[in-house]
Amino acid sequence: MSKTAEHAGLYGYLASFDLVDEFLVAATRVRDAGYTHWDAHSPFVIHGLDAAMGVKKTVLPYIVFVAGLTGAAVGILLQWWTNAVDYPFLISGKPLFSLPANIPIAFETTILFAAISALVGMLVLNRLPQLYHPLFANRSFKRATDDRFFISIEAVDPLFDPTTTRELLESISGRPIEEIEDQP
Amino acid sequence: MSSMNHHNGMAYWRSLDELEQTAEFREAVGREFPNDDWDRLPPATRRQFLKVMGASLALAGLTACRWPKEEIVPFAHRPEGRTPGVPQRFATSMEIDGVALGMLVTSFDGRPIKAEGNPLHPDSLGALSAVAQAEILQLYDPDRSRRLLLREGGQQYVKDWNEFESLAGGLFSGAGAAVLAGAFSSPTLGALRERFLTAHPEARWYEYEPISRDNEREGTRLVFGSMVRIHPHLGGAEVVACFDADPLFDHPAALRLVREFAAARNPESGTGGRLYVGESGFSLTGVRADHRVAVASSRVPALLAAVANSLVAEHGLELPAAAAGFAGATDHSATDDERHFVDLLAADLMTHRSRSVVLVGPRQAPAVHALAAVLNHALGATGSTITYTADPSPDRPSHLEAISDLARRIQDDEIETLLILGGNPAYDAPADLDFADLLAGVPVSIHLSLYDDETSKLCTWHLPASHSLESWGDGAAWDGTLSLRQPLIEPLYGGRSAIEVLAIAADDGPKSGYELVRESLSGRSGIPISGDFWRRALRDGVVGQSAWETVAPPTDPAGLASAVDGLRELLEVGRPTTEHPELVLVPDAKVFDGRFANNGWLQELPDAITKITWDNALLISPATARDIGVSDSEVASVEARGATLDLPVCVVPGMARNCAAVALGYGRAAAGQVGNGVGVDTYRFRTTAAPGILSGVAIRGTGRSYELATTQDHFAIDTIGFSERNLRVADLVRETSLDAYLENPEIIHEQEHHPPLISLWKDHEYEGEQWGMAIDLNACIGCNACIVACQAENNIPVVGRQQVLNQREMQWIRLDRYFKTAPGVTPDEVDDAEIVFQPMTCVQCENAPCEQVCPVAATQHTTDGLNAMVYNRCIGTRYCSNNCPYKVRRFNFFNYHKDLADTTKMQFNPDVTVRSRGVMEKCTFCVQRIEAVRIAARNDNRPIADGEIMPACAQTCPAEAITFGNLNDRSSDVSRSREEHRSYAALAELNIRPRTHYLARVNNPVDGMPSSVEGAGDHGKESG
Amino acid sequence: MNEDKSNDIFIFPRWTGILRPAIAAGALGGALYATVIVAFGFSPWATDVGYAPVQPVPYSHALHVGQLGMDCRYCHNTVEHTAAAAIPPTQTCMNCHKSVRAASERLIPVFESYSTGMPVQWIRVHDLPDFVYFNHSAHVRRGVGCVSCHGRIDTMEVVTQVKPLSMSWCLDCHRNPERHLRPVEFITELDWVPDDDQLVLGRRLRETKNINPPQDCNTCHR
Amino acid sequence: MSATTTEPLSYLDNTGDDPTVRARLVVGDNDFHAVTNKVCGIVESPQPRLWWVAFAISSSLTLVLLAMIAYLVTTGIGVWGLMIPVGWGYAIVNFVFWVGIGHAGTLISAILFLLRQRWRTSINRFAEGMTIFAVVCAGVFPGIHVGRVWFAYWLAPIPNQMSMWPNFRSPLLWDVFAVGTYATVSLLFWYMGMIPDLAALRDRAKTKIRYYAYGLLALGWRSSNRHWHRFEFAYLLLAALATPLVLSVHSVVSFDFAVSIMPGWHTTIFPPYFVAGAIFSGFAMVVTLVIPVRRIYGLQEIITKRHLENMAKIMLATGTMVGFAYSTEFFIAWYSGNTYEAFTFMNRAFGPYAWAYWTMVTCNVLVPQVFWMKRFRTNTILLWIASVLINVGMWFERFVIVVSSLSRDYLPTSWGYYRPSIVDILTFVGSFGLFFTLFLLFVRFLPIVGMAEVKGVMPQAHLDRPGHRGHGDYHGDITGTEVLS
Repeated sequence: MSKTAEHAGLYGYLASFDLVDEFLVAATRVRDAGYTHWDAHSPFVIHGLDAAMGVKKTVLPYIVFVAGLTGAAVGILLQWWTNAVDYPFLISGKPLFSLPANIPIAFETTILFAAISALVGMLVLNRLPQLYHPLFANRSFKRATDDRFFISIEAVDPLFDPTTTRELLESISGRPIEEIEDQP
Repeated sequence: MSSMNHHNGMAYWRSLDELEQTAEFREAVGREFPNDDWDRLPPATRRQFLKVMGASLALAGLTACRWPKEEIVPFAHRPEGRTPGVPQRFATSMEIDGVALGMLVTSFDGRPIKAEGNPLHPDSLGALSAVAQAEILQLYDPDRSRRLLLREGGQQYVKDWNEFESLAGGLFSGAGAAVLAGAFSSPTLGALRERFLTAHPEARWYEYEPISRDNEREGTRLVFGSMVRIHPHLGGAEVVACFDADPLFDHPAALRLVREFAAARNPESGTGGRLYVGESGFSLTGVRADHRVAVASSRVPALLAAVANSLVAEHGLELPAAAAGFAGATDHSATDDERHFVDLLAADLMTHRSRSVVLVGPRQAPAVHALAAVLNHALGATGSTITYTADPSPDRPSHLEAISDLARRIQDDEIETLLILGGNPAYDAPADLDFADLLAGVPVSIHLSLYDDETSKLCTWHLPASHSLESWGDGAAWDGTLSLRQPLIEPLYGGRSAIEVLAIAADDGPKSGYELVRESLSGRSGIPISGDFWRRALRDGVVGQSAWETVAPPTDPAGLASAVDGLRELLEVGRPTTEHPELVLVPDAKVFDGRFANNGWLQELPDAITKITWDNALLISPATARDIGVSDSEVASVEARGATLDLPVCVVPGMARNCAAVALGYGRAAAGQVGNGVGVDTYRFRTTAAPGILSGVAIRGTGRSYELATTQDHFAIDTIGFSERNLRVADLVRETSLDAYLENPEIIHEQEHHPPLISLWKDHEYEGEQWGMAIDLNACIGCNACIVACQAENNIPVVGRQQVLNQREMQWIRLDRYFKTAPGVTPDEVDDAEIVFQPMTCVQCENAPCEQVCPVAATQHTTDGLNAMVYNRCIGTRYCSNNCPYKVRRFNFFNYHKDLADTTKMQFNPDVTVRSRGVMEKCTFCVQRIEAVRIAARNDNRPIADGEIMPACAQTCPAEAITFGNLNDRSSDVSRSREEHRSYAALAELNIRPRTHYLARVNNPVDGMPSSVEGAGDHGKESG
Repeated sequence: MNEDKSNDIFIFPRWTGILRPAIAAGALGGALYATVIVAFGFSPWATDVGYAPVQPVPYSHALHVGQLGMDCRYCHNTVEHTAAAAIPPTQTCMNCHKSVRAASERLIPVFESYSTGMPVQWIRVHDLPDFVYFNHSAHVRRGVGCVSCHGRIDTMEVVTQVKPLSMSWCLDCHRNPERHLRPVEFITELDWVPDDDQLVLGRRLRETKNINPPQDCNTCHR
Repeated sequence: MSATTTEPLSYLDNTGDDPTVRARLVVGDNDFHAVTNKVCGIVESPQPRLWWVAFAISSSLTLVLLAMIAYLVTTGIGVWGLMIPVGWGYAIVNFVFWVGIGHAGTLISAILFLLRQRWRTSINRFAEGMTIFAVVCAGVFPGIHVGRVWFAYWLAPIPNQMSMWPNFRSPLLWDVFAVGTYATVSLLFWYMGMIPDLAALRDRAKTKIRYYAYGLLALGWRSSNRHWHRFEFAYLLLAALATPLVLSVHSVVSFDFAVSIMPGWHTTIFPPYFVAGAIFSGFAMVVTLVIPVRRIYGLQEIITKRHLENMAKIMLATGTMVGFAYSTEFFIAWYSGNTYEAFTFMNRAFGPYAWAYWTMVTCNVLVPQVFWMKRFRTNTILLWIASVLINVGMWFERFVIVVSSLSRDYLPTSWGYYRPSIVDILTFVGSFGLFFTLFLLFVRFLPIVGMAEVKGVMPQAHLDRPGHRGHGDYHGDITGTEVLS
């Protein structure tokens, strides 16, 4: 809709907090206010914040599970095809293909695939790396990795309204609300 | 397929300078024997692939280049009957100490690469000793002399043959000319000697060999009035008594004797001859003795006399009247072991009259030989277990007399011109003659020799000799059979043979060896030298029916009388004591009298008993070592006959009390890069008076130690290891007594106790040919011939003393030697022991532990059951070797072929890959021979006959101890020997199913019932 | 309390947003690249196919075999009996060239060799590593024609390597020999084509002559 | 803040044994910012002289390592002391030694994470770093110990013109895959955990280069909780994957021996025995490194005595397990009735290599027993000495297993005695150079303590102020009113 056009050049508002519990309460407020394009920033994981924000459970585990299965399959098939099909050779009178001897490598490939998918999956789902972000332009936001907690509401949020949103944030944060502009 | 570029084998038919100079030659050799080039420069395909990989990884395109281009140089005119790349075999012979040994030499595109025995030759029967096989390496020795040298006034001038010829004419006329030759049996040389002496009547002729059987010869003269040559026959012998004698190894006919002995000892088919040995230190014959007593060499006469005495006194043997005195000579100081030995032996000899033989070693005095001859005569051995032929050169003085006489004449300045044909008197003449100094004083001395050696350096002239594989010649086998010698290659270094040089000296003009041999052959009465005859003789290498007539000489009372006196004197000698021990000088089993000192194969060959390589050492028994106060690997200072030498001590059981032995032939100063300074020159101890047995020497420890490079750990070992080793030997090397075996053939399996050998998975079905091997420990005498055969066949490198010290020797066959001692004996109680041998090489397990651990499948099983080792696939993790329970795999820790001379590389077998560094290798059952036969058989659609494939080791084994063949063919020799009761597999309990089985050793002691055969047990007590 | 006092603030430019697509592209490209390299490893270019060195004598197989119709075995006479298909001695050339083209200066190296006894130094074209032991007789006697490995020599002015001669190439044939088997009488006929299907013929020959090429390591490596 | 304590100067000691009192994991007057300052300070302020000295030494030792490798590759394996029968010597001993060291890192970061051992947070980054460097050192040896290094790529299943494949039945190949996977996964785990802290360094950057360098590594992390959510999950999954992995790696390494038929190698006890030993040596190495570091960089309040004591307790446990394994080996050797096995162990204890065996027993079994005494667990000097001794002992354990078993196997005629060459020794020493070089660089440029995790376990993170529900995780079922009331 046209809202975005109105707030051209504006990324959103940023409220900051000093204490964990204020922060949690604020999060619940914003959540209850029905905002969707907003985020909370903290220097470390705060248990309960997911619920407070109403974040949905990630699909990452399923990705990793599938990757793991793939790894196992690759491991077994590789060993079976190379040693028993493509170029079978007689080794110590042992069978060409016997699971016990092939488990260690299958296991390792399973782990390898799963582990890589876990990191890559996390980054992809998080849209990282993303070196540029409007928030980085804000000096005080630098403390998001240090000792301060922030809530940012984006201008693209359907409910975003310069005044009401600002009021909401002011009401929950003792501090002045900062405008984050979005350079073209 | 490298055989293509072997066409340029022809290059080697050219002369020395071309060998030396042409770059093509070097290239050719380099290409032909790519030591490890091919792993730095792998074949085009892989290399380019790699390059591009690497380059592209660096994200840079790079054009690949082809690896060095190869040339093919075919003959301009291909010789008749010559197919490029197909090896040919020629019969020829070599001569050691005046006895010709027949061999078949394989020549690959003009390069002799391997020497094997000549089946038609009576002294070879297809087998060949380690030393004779190593001749091949000597042929290509880069240290061999390449030019004629004239040394004058401290200057050294290079000459050529023409100059020598032009000069030689005048040299020998008039008095003061003399020739010093080695012992020889060549009719041609004999004829030339006559020609020389007729041409120069005043010239003198001497023959000298440091090692000889002159005493035996002299002994027979004492008994029979004329010298005769003794030919033992062990085939039918029930009792063989050896006194300081080693018929199975150091006898000129040893190969034949071993064959006969092994056959006789076969418990199934043999006569089971019983072997008695009284000797000062372990000989290979002593190792196989059923009853052995260790006595000082100086006491051997007494031992034999005691036997004679007992025979006459207790068993009523009748000696010739004149010899009766022998029996009178009794020895009261005999030990219990000696008495026990004498009683058993005397009784046995008597019960087996005419089926027994008494042999005495060359080191013993003539009188002892005389006694033996008398006993053999009295026991009726003559004609059955022993035969005689007339001595070929009865009027020849003994070698010691000859060299002494020559020395005296030189001293009296009677010698103007001395021509030395071969030999190395400056090094090996008796020390008391100071021959070296004398030689330097001879106005004109000419030395014909393979090397510019100690003697050459003291002579005015040095002439390069041609190698026996480079020259025409002939010789007589021990039994007189005429053996021809033909060259397999033009002289690499422009040398000439003794006959060619002597022809010049005899003013017979320069003649080719070919002409000379044909002349003498036609000169021999009764043999028409027709084309046929000549061709056949050349093909066979021997002239049939040319052996000497046997004779049955009557005894000679006068001689016997003096022999008796001689013996009585010998009996006066007291036993050696700790203060005045006895030292025995023995010819070396490898470098012999020193002539093979520059031969890497032989230097690195582990001595059968001590396993020492690259050294000679002072051998003494543990007890003696304790008494004298020296320890293993300690340097002892030995003083004898005015000389004092520092010798490393090797403590070895089985030496007689207070008796030490040391090998001759080491400490060469001018042998070549390989042999120089290896070991100690013990000729300095050797005098005309006491050439072999030196009593009253002084041995003192110096406290310094010297590590001997052995291929097995020294006898000195910690108690745990020692006792464990004793426990294991019984199971690894199984043996029993004949009596026990005949009573219960399964006896050797009774000591097996392991669970049934079942595998976890379905066993693989092996169809078609399945190669297997059986090694008969009852036949093996540990002569090392197989090791050298393997080394020659498979391009196995010589690694040198330091690497042997690092336990990195490369020989594929390890001749395991175990000392067996009575149970419960601790290392420092042992003095005597029984020795057993077990040739150990890859046993080609069906469930090979090495295969499953190789990450790149460089070693895997073939359909014919071989445990293939793929050198070019190996990346060298060494895991296979770790997991090999027999530890028979060898690793190329360095590039051992890097510094080889081009000529040495010419010996390589082109059908076997030369291994690079970082690659594992091992016995392959000579797979190249298997494949060759297989392809040939398939080409003309016939099955492979049993015995058609012969691994190098089996081919050369004089005892025929190694059987190879197809296990799936129930009728093959190997299958049958597998079914024998004696057959067992080493480490069978590991269920790895070795393809090589062993046949247990069966001893034949008197009353060998199980109770009394602790084997080592009573040995331990004897002379303990 | 602890504000950042430094007044300049760093920030990555917007365009760094391409980083993610870039990485994705890189990953794909890498995979593609690897496959290309491996493929290259097998390509003729990496296997010396087309190697045609200049020989000391411009001997033309096209002329001698193609036009004059000489049999391979006239010169390479050991091929049926030994490992090597021997390069002929100069003698063989002279059998004809004593009279034919006895003056041609292109043949001077041959004449020289004949008179001096020094060999003509040919350049090896089909060159296997020295740890590979190939036996001509074993193949030819079973009915593997010259053409299978050497190509249409009879059309070559200069002998050229036409097959990779790599291990996998050898194995292909050892695993499925029927593709290359022919009656032994035709082994040297480079242009021979079977009347019926090669596979049918091959299987029959393999059956009747009991041809089972070994694939053991030491068939070729010793 | 209320978490601030006013205790006597001995406040650094949080090693109380009263289970009712939950020991604090960060002591002293520290808020979030203080933690950030302490940790980032190490990277931001110039390094002490000691660092430069250490770096000079270790980097020159690394050069020694490189020189030795060059010599080896150009000359041949013969420059080592190896021979037949002992085909594996220092190279493999060092390999097993280093791989073992690595295990502590993964164990601390993964297994303790799954076990909710929150004290791990201040040392896990550090330990993971050590893991990576140890694995790097370990990786060097299998690479260079093959006879023809230039063909080592045949170990990888790359399609090739020989149409050959590696032999997947060989334990050595299992090893390649196991160690490869282990190195990769450890690296991922380490890096991922570091992302938020790299972001912290980025945000404190005073210079352009620092900002862009750390910014690039931080991948644009902006502490978004939506990111944290997936981050936590990924971390949990990696931990869950790394746990079986770390157990498998040393098991597979032990297969190199256990799958063979050599007496002294061919035993089923090896996998657990090796893993216990690995953890044992790993913790010893962590302690050896952490004690000087916390002293030099003043991290006593974050890496507290409690942490050291816990690690000492783990060493006591694993050390005892190892000791038990030693005795079990002997028992089985005797009980199995396998004479070869029996001899191998008698030979270990009383044969030519007895000196090595008893060194091993002393360092690995006797030394850790001192940790029964609290004094040895808490006195950093004694603790450090003990850890060093344990490292020595663990190296000898591998030496005894590899060398003494090989030197005397089945046939007495092939017995031998292995002596390392000078090249062997210098290569080994050089590998320490490589290890410490990497470690010092790590200290110099990367956050050696997981700040984000440490903050997560600090009291301030848990609303545990008076008047609220007791200490513990906050469960997010909260409404604003409830909090305000």
